[in-house]
Amino acid sequence: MDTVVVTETAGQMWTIVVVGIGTVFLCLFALVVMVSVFKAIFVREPKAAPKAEAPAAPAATAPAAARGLDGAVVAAIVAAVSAASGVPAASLRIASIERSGFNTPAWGHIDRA
Amino acid sequence: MDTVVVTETAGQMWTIVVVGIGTVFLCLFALVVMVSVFKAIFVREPKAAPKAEAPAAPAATAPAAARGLDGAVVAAIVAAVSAASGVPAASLRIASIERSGFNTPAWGHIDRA
Amino acid sequence: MDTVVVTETAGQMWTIVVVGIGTVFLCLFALVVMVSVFKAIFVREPKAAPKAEAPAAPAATAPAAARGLDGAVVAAIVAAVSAASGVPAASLRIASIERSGFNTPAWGHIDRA
Amino acid sequence: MWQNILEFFQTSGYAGFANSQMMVLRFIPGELIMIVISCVLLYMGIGRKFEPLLLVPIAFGMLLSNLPFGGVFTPAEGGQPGGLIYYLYYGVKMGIYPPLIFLGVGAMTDFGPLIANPKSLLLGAAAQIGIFIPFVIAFYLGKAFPSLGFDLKAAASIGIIGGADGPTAIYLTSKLKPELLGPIAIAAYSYMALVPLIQPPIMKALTTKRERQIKMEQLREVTKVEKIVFPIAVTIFIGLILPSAVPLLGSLMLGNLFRESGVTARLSDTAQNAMMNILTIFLGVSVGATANAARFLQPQTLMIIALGLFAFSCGTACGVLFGKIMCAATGGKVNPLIGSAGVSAVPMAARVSQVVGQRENPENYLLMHAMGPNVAGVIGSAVAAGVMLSFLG
Amino acid sequence: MWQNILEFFQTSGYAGFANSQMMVLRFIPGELIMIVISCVLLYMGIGRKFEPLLLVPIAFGMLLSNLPFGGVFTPAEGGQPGGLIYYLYYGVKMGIYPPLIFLGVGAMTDFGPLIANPKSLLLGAAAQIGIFIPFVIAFYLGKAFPSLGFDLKAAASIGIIGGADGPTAIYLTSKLKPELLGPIAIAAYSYMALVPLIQPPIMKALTTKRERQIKMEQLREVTKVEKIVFPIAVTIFIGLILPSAVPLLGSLMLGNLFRESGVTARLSDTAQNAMMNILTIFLGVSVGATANAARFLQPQTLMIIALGLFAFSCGTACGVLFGKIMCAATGGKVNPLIGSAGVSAVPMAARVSQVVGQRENPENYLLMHAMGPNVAGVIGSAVAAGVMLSFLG
Amino acid sequence: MWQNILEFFQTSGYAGFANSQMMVLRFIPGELIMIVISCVLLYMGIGRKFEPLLLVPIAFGMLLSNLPFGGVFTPAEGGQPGGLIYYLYYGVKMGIYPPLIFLGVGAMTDFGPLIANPKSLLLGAAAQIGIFIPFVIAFYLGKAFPSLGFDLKAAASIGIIGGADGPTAIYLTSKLKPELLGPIAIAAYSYMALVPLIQPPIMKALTTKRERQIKMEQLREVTKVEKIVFPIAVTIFIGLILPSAVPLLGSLMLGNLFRESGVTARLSDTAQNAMMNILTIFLGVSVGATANAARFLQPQTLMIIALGLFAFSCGTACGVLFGKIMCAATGGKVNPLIGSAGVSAVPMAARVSQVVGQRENPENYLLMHAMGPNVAGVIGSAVAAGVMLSFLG
Ligand code: NA
Ligand code: NA
Ligand code: NA
Repeated sequence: MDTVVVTETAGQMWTIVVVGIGTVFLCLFALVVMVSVFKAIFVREPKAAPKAEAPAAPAATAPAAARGLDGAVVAAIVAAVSAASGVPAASLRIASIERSGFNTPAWGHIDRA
Repeated sequence: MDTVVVTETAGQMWTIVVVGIGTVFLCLFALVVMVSVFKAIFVREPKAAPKAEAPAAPAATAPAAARGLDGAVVAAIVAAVSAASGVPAASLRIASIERSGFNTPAWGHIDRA
Repeated sequence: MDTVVVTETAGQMWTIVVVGIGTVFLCLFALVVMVSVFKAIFVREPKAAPKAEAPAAPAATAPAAARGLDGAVVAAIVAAVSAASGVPAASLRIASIERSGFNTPAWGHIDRA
Repeated sequence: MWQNILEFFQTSGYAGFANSQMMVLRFIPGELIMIVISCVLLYMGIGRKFEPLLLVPIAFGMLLSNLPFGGVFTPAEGGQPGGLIYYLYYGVKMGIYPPLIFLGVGAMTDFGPLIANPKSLLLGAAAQIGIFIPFVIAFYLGKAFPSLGFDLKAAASIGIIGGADGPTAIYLTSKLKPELLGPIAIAAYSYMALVPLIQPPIMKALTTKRERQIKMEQLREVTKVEKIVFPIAVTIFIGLILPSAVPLLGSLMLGNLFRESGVTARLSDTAQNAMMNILTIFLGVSVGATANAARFLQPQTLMIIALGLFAFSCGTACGVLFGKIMCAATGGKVNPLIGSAGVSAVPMAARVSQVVGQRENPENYLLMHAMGPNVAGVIGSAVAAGVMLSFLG
Repeated sequence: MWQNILEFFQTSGYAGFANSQMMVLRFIPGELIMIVISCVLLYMGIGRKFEPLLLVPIAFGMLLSNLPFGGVFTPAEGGQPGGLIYYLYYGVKMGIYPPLIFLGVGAMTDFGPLIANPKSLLLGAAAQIGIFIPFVIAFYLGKAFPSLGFDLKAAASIGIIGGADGPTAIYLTSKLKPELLGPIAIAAYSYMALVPLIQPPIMKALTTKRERQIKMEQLREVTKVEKIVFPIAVTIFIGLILPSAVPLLGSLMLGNLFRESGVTARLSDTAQNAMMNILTIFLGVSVGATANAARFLQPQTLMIIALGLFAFSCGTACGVLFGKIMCAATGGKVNPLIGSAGVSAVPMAARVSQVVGQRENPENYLLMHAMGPNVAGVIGSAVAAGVMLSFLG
Repeated sequence: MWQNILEFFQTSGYAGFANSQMMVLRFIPGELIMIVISCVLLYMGIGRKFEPLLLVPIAFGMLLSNLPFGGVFTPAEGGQPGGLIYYLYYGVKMGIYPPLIFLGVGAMTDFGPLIANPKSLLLGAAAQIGIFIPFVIAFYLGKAFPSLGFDLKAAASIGIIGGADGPTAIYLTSKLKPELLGPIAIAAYSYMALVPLIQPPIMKALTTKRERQIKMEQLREVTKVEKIVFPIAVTIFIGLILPSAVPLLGSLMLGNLFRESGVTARLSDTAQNAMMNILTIFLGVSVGATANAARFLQPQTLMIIALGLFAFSCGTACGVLFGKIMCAATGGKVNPLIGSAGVSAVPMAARVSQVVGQRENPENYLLMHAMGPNVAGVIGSAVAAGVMLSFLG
């Protein structure tokens, strides 16, 4: 690695600067978009479907509306994965998970009496 | 180790099943006996000496009665070791430990004022 | 290392005893002196300068008196280093550090609301 | 410069997807499917509260290790340090985390109900048959379909899911078949969380209404000395019968001794809080990270999930059936419903016994009676794991 | 015997001073100067309360490793075990401590204000330009004065000081240029502590009184679900774009998930207390110990200190300037003062925005608005570090 | 199949007893005797409350490692991972646990009484003569009976018991003679617990009633600055005189600085709670596990136990005698009873001074005066260990 020092050029340095600043803005702008989609999904009334940024979202939010908040979590995750990966949401549909009626506590809840 | 796969037989498997279920029951039944002895030692009045499972117990509980609860701990430990190991309790007699009158606290008790 | 055993002599042993007891007393006596100097610096009124054990102390305590308690910390550290190392305090003078007016809390103080 | 920028984008996760070695249906990268599965597990843990203390770290570990080029699980090589989880995983590989977590579990466990009613230990033993039935089946499945790769070690790792005890399952699997850690840990913790769904139908099917209504005598009080001597004596007794159970059982009992001794409260507190939480994070994340696409997206994962469910059911059934035997033997003094608690899954299985019992007879309080088999099940599955280890380890 | 006693005194620290390999001005042993510097740092940490949780362990580690023959940082050799800090340092060398500390930071961080106002993320991005400007300058300095040894790796490690984020700076430096760990960590934490002195003049110079008086709209409420989904989605999004950011960002987000999930309070609590404190002690002491006289008493240390200050100033300026752009773009709805908070240095930089804003308009409450760029800055510098790593690591 | 079952029983602990390499009196397996001894130690720790925080883990570690075939202390070999305690023991072998425990001890220790009365440091020095007298005797015993194997390193490890300081004794022994760790740790902690029995007769024999009745002047108040500067200055002072004492003393002083600085309460809290408790468990269990039958059931163990008691007595006597000298030198202002506290064994020895003093004069409150020599004794024995290390390490 140390031999790199000899051949380091300003070009390499400027590449890092350009890619670096570019990537920081790209990543954080991606998050701006993502969080804006959040607002669309979670905060407005469910009748207003989210916008084009997350092509999978409409498909996913429909059952979400029926199942309430928890369903919305699944929907959002699917939407996020889909939007991030560019794979159509259809390939990602999650088999419905029934509400269990029981919630299991963790082992940490062993009776300490 | 991976070559074992080739030669694995149902016989080996059934051995594990038989020994496995047998050992689970053996161990837990041993604990049933052990805990029943506990009851005999610690809960009934000391006049009733424990039964044959712990041949060392009578020898050990006699001083235990005199020394009270703490002695009983020693007695039980000796009995348990003896019963578990099959070595006569005589070889295990613990040299008497005098009560100190002081109880030393742990270093954790360093004055935090 | 194990070959040392063969050649271990009483001389080596006595060397350790003499140096050991000597060093324990030397170190702890040095601390007696050091702590006595503390008292001179921190507890008496600043007009009374500390004694010869810490040649750097007079130079250091003068500004300490002006800057108050915090300055005294610096003074004491300089004095201690100087006394301990035998290097004249002049070589150790610390460039003045201005009071900042703000005290930055640690990251542990991130808002947990 | 543009060359370099291009090369930089070749290292993005999307490029990783495109070059994935594990394309499902020829076009979906396996890593992407793993990411979705980890999100589903996160949903189960957070949204459904399925054993979240374990499932959340496991799922996140799975997520991190399946982000292409993320490098969190890269081994150290040629002087270059490895990824974070590569180092955390050492504690799994070397069998360090599970016994230390058992130390904390021991510090949390009250063996009082078991000492008060020692016969409940037998129920804890009976439920462990639920380990060996799927073991047999997995072995024959492996013979029938060699592509599954179910040798004896794999079969033992699958069977131990029936022990309903996470650290034991992880410990045994890490020693015998570490490549199955992911699915086995996930199955173990998921079914533990599903105990309230899995057990009641089996319990009802195997018992009569009359049996379910049996009220049990109140338990005797247990003295402090018994509670102190118990962990020491168990360690010696079982340690001499089955040495291979010592690492797990000895740690469990040391933790319990810290709890009961009355003079080591500091150690008990740290063992069940700070230490256990740190190790839970490390264990969960590194077990989850073992589940990479190439390993996880295989038919045997589904088989393990199915056999795990079967194992839980077997354990429940064996416990209840043995409970019926004890009921008959004692002339109806034992309610067979407490047998199902023998699978361990502390304390859920005991609560299920309570709930099912009370549904038949609102004045029936089985909880404390079920805690006996419940904690006995922890000992029982550690013993079963010890036998597996001494034959196959 | 007297021979032996003499030899014994040859191993005292004074003899070490006399034989020091690093005599400054031909007569002051370098180790002595380092001891004095560590006392000054202790004074800054304790007397002036500059990030004491880090500066006190760093300074003490420096003190210990510079006591001649103290041996706390001696490597293991030929069967002889090494010194204590030699072992503690493994966690730095292998990149273990910084991500685990980020786990705790994540468990302490509330991303709510950022979710409520996502545009503040861009301010967090802009402030990271403060990483790249000193990177360029350090590179050219290295070309001009080769004796400084500032190659690209060193320049990147210096630039990251501008990220105002201790664990990120230590992580990157430990991977690229571990011999600079001491000065870089000290600069990073010192300037973080000095944020209230460094930032206000720059903020005032770059904004008009009118801009500073802008009041911002109240933030919307953020739902629990958003807060839960946020860390998961960020990990996936950024992890796919920039895999090399996964170790730091993934840990940060896992910690945040523990915090927000509502079902892993135990883990969140331990991550931000016991675990983080233990790791802070280990990290601080071992980073401090890397600063030995021969390495530290060099012109490049002064250069790093100077460039670090410059980096902080650049970051502040870029944040504020971008704030002005956003102010203009939104028709005056954004107060540019919150831009300076984008350097991170959580939560001091946000408080500085609040203080400077309130001085102009006593009814102006910018704190919550500044928290958005503030936590965005943490993400931003982790991303910048990821880019550096993927080019140079 | 029956063949396999038979083989399985060959691996039980009973078979291990039968094949034990260490048959005492030709028929009692050594491991069984060790198990009994560990039960006795558990009884001492729990029933009699002798330093239970250390004795309980030590005794349980001894129990676990002596269960035949238990494998908790088996080294890693040929790709097979080792036992749990094999890994935990690394922290002892590499000298990691004792300094880190000292960090916690430092965070618990108040040096105020020592700063208020610096002359008490000399009493702490005098009591360390109790380290060197048994060192001499052990050396000559080793010459007289070579089969004991008492070379200089063993003699130093035995002598350090007289320092009455567990971590110091374990640190020195782990560096010089790790095979004696078990008996030395047990002796050190047992006698520390027995200080209230061992010291009073010696104290009474060496003092007159008049001396014991001496009341001492009230101590001056100590300022916060002194308490902050003290640990820093001690580290520099003693670290320069005796570098080999730096690992222990530096850690002790860093912990104390965390306590006194007022700005690192988080670190102080974790150092004395979570971190110290975790390390105490690990240290205790692994030190206990070193005590295997073949090593422990030897005449030298009895000799160590005897010399340890002698060492404590010597330390007490030297402290009291030096107290008498100081009493004479100050014209009766120093009560010689506080000299016995110089052995350390914090805070028991100081309480013994208080109790013995008050028995002669109910209005005599020596506790705070005895705390000075008491904490000085910790420094003193760390210095003595440093000397031993620099000659023999
Ligand atoms: Na079980
Ligand atoms: Na930043
Ligand atoms: Na001492």
